[in-house]
Amino acid sequence: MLIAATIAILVVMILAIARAIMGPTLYDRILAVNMFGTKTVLLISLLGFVMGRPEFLDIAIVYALINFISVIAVLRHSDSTIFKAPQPAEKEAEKNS
Amino acid sequence: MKDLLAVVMLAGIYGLLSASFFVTMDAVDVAFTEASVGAGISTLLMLVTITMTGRSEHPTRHKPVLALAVVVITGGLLIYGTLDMPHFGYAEAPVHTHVAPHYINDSMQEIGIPNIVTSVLASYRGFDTFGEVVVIFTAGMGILALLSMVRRREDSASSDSLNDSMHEQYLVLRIVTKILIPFILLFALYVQFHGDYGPGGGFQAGVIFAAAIILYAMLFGMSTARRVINQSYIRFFAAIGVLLYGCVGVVSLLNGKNFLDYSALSADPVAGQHLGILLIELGVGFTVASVMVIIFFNFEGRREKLQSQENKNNENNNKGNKKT
Amino acid sequence: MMDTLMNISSTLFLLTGSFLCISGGVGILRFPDFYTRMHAVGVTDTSATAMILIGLMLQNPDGLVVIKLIIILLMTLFISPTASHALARAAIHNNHKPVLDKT
Amino acid sequence: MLLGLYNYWIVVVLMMIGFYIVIAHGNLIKKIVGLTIFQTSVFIFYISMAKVEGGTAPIIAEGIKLFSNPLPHVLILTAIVVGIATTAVGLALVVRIKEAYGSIEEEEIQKKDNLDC
Repeated sequence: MLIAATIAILVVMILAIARAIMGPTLYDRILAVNMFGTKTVLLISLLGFVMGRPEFLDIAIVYALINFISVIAVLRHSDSTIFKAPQPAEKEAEKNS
Repeated sequence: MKDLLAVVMLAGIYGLLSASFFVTMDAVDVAFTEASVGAGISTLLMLVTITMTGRSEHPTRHKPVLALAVVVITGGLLIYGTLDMPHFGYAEAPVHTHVAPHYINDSMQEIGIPNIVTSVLASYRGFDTFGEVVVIFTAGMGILALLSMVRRREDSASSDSLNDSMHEQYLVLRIVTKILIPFILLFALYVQFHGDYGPGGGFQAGVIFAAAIILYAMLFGMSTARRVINQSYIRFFAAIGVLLYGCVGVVSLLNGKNFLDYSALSADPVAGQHLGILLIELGVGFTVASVMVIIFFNFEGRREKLQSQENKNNENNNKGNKKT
Repeated sequence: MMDTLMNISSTLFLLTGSFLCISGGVGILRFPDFYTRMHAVGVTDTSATAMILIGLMLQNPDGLVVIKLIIILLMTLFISPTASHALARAAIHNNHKPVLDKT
Repeated sequence: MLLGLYNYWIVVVLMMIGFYIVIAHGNLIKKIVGLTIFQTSVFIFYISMAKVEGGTAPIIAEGIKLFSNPLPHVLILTAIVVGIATTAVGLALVVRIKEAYGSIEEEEIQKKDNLDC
């Protein structure tokens, strides 16, 4: 059952990477990275159980923290001027969608 | 991809992925470090740099055929070189038969702590680690030389007003962060002192400690953070860490043993090892945490300065336009 | 008796968590614009994490491990909604318009 | 027979990607990203060498006999932290180059250098 859950999480991680590569806007990418981070936390806690040594959950705690910090960092810097003007690719994407 | 921000985001995902790879390869300590460093701090630094240098990449005109040829030839040679390597996971490979069995079998008697990685890092290979700490310290000094600048009163006044305007926008974030930060600091201390028994140690604890301070600085503004954490103290602590490490070595020299041989620190060799590892991990933690904070503060300070200059230029331009 | 009960409930929790994960993953790939994707991810991320972590807790009722899992759970419950909130807020703040009518 | 070497091939492919980015792209930030990919490929090389079939993490606990090799872990642990420090110095240099030249593209920087001479 643990392995089934691990495989499900791996599939979701691939989907998140697909969204992070496709974009089209900056916020989609941030969302994908955030989701990827929480899925990594789950993956690591599951892997500990699969490998039979679940003592190493500290790593998952660090992950949860670092993920939060990197999302905050991106948002904090999204205020600065260069992000206000959308890239040509994003403009097109907004028109199309 | 021409958008550098997307590049940085994907690099962050790459860091997360490589850390989960390290977990599956049994390298929990390495995964711990990569989690806090590769995914967190390096993404953050690249982001700050991009805000200063611009977001898009200009297309390059020269043809990459030559580069591709060089890369393919190198790769081919390397793959040819791997043909003689031992197979993946092979227990009798040369790597596993040199000093590793000694570390695995005897470290419990000689050092007395369960985490073999920590005992090798801090005791058997203590001199290497000392070198690494000096490298990190030097990098911190290099950043100071490259990016530090004198701050004037008016700058901090303008950033204060910016700070007030941000208050409304980040209200929820600020409250959650206020709740979280004490726990992050506590967790960093746990990692620092639990490194003998589980994954962790000075390097990881230092980075987590710095991450907490960076989180604070990002949400409450740089000027507030500067008031909380005095820059000169931080520089002092970076030096104290390296000195603490070196002093432990010198003390063991004075007691008639080799440099960094902690058995000399106490009558009982195992107790001496414990004390020595505790002290040098503390030194490593001090240095890493302060250097990370120094790096972040200098990058951010530079960015604020550039931004305020840009704002002034824009204002001047607007005034000029109105006059004409 | 107790063991089988724990096993079954843990399996149930893990399965629900995996299902929520996958539905979130399909959501992030298939939904038309940023805000709907954000909805799919924001809801499933937190609940799937809670489900899977509770399932793991039932797998190994050993003191320290359970405490660490509870810490991870609490942190996710704090962090994940906050991050979603901040993200949506930043998107609105920077004039990122949702797709209201797809014609 | 050769399939047991797949970990090295993955490392070589990653290394080639990083190397290609470093030499083919003109943008300095991309060069640094390429450098970190190259760096990580070396980390993966060491860590995958340390893995022993059936071994677990090198932290001594009761009832466990077979451990993976701790020595490469130590080397890579310190290398990661030193790597971030050097990356930070590289990024600081990029910032200064941007201030001095107004650009972070290799070609434009070279053009400006030639004009100065």
